[in-house]
Amino acid sequence: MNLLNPVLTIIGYVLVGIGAFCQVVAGIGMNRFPNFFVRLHAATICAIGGSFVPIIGCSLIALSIEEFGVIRFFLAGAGFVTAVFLLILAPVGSHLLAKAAYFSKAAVLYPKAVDLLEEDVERGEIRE
Amino acid sequence: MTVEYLVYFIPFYIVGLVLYIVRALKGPTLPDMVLAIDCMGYVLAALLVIFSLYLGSPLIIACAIVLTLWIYALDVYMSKYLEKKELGE
Amino acid sequence: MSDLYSLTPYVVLAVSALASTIAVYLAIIERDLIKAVLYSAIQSTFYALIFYLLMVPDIVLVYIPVAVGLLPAILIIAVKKTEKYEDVGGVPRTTSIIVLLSVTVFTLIAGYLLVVSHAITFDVFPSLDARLLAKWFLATTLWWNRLFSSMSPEAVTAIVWDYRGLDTYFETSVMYLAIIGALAIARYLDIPRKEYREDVMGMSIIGKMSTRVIMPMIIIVAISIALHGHLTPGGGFQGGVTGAVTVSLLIFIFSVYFATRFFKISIAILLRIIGLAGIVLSATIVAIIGFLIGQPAYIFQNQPKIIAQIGLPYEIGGNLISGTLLLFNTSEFLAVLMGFAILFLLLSIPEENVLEVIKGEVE
Amino acid sequence: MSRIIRAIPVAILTFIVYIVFTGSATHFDIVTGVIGAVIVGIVFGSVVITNTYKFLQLQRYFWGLAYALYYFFIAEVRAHYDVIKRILNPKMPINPGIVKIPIDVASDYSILAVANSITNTPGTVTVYVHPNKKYLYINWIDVVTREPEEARKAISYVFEKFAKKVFD
Repeated sequence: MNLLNPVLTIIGYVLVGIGAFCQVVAGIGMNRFPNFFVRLHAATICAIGGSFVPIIGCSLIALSIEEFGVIRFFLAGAGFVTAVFLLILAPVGSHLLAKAAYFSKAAVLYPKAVDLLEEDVERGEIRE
Repeated sequence: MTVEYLVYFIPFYIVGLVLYIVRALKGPTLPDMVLAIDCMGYVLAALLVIFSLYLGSPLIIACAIVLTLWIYALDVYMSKYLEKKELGE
Repeated sequence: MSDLYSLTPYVVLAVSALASTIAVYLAIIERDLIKAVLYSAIQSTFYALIFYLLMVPDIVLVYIPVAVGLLPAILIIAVKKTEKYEDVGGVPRTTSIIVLLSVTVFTLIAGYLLVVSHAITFDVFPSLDARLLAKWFLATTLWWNRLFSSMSPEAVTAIVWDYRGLDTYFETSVMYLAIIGALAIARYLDIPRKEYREDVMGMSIIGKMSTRVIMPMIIIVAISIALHGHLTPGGGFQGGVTGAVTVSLLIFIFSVYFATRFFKISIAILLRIIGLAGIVLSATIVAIIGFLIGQPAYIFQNQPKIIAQIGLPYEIGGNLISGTLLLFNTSEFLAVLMGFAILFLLLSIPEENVLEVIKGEVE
Repeated sequence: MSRIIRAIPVAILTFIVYIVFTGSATHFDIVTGVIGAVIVGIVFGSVVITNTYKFLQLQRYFWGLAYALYYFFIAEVRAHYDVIKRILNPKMPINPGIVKIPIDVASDYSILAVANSITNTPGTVTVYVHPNKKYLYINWIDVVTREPEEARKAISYVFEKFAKKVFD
């Protein structure tokens, strides 16, 4: 176990570093991108690269700290469960929001190359 | 085996947080604001975990999971509102 | 350089205080009510971060669900059922700027005074320089002597039961009174009987399937938070509000007709009554035992005291259960979860039915 | 009877989550965990599970592991690199649009897995699932092609292959 601890720590720090980088980039993207449907991609970077990855990293670091005693398993376990919830729920949130925004016309997909969904709606194939 | 180097990473998360706040306060449309609040929630969840490690008190971590869940619930409410259907259905 | 970095938590505190002030200001002057709700959600998230950094996880666990989850939900439902825009002309610009400036100045001065007066110190985070009352409370509650402590390693829970039991009881009863009021207003209303149809009702299939996977996990995490209330931050109320996510997800993502497969309003009321009875029982069980065996005992008593020598066991087989606290947490979890279930079910009654009932009353 | 059989996998899953979240395995945790997991399993079993016997087929777990490894170490990394490059590029080369891709899986959980994988890789977001569950509508940051089959090859083909092995 003692041999494994430094490895876990280093991996954890690398993951936290990746998370920090992704957060900054996603923040810049959030402000640079022109409309809602493009910003969704920046939000994905925030959720996965920026939050899921560092939470896993923190769990690994916590596992390697023996001064915390038994409580470190609590931190690591809760961190893993949080990360799994994030992994399942974040995309669903984005999807629901995108769908509602698209069909309620609250946000418009303006600079667009192609919109096959709109064509199908106009053809009457989809009623929403 | 030490947690004190975590402090060098925290400022980057704060920069991200501030950028999301800017978008959330500016956001021209409703979905933009909700998306920015989402991102704020996610980066806060990561920050809570990092802080619980950095401040050396692992017991306070349960807040992160609750934050993640309720931010998702906020998404669901807003998309239900935007869909303009009856609430029960 | 590293001194500078050790100030990071304070920078975070400052950023969140500033952001929440701006959000409150925008929420006040905004005319679009939904945007105002979102601004208040921003403010709530930052307050949660502030509370978290000040090391009050129990309050964060209550604050996030209530202020980020339930309040926006109820406000959004209210806005959806009434009007989107505020009728009043709004606050004049100069007045609002003056208000914002004064609030900001007040925040800065108050923060400066707090730092100067060493209520918050820059030495250690949070201050090790605990004050006298706090020291006394911690010394009596966390001292492992059954005559003083309630035998729980979690400071907040330890204080709550033996020292603040009665006022916690009245605080919770406020929420129960609110739910009783809602039930009394809605006494003629019920959810109409309709068949749930997968293809027409509810939101998209991805939302439905993911909710199916995640619901049991949310409930089990809530149960864990509730049942470990005497060991880690959390407790009955915190677990209950976490579990209430599932109810709102069931109603909003599937439909209310799907939710009534699990519990109807009457069953929710019944379970809530069981939870309330459990709370009352946990408050009086020691007194009842004392009455039966003819020894003096108090209500809200957990461990033996000097003049009342009976109490519940604090451990079973080496596992700490802290006397009545486990019973209290379990019943509070049930009562709070079912209380929120009742509220959400009542809020999602279709408007036509409500109008019909109101018409009948008028005639 | 089928209700009880369906409850078992849910109860086991929730018990694992309980123990992981609690982070300790004393007698108290195990007893309360078993009680809570059984209650949750009985309440939610019929909603969550459609076919219990899929849980007994071990090869599904190996395919799930392979899916996770491919997903986290190849698909995610590639997509993150691509979108980060677009954000940091001063000219910001984006060409967004909504494309339609066919999907050929049987169970609803496969649709969830494919759609979530698509949404979780930056650059693609699932906007809509066709009511007959045969097409997904994807918001793509850089539309290369509008032909459904080619778009499928670029976006979802591998996910679909893995999801079929795991969930169908």
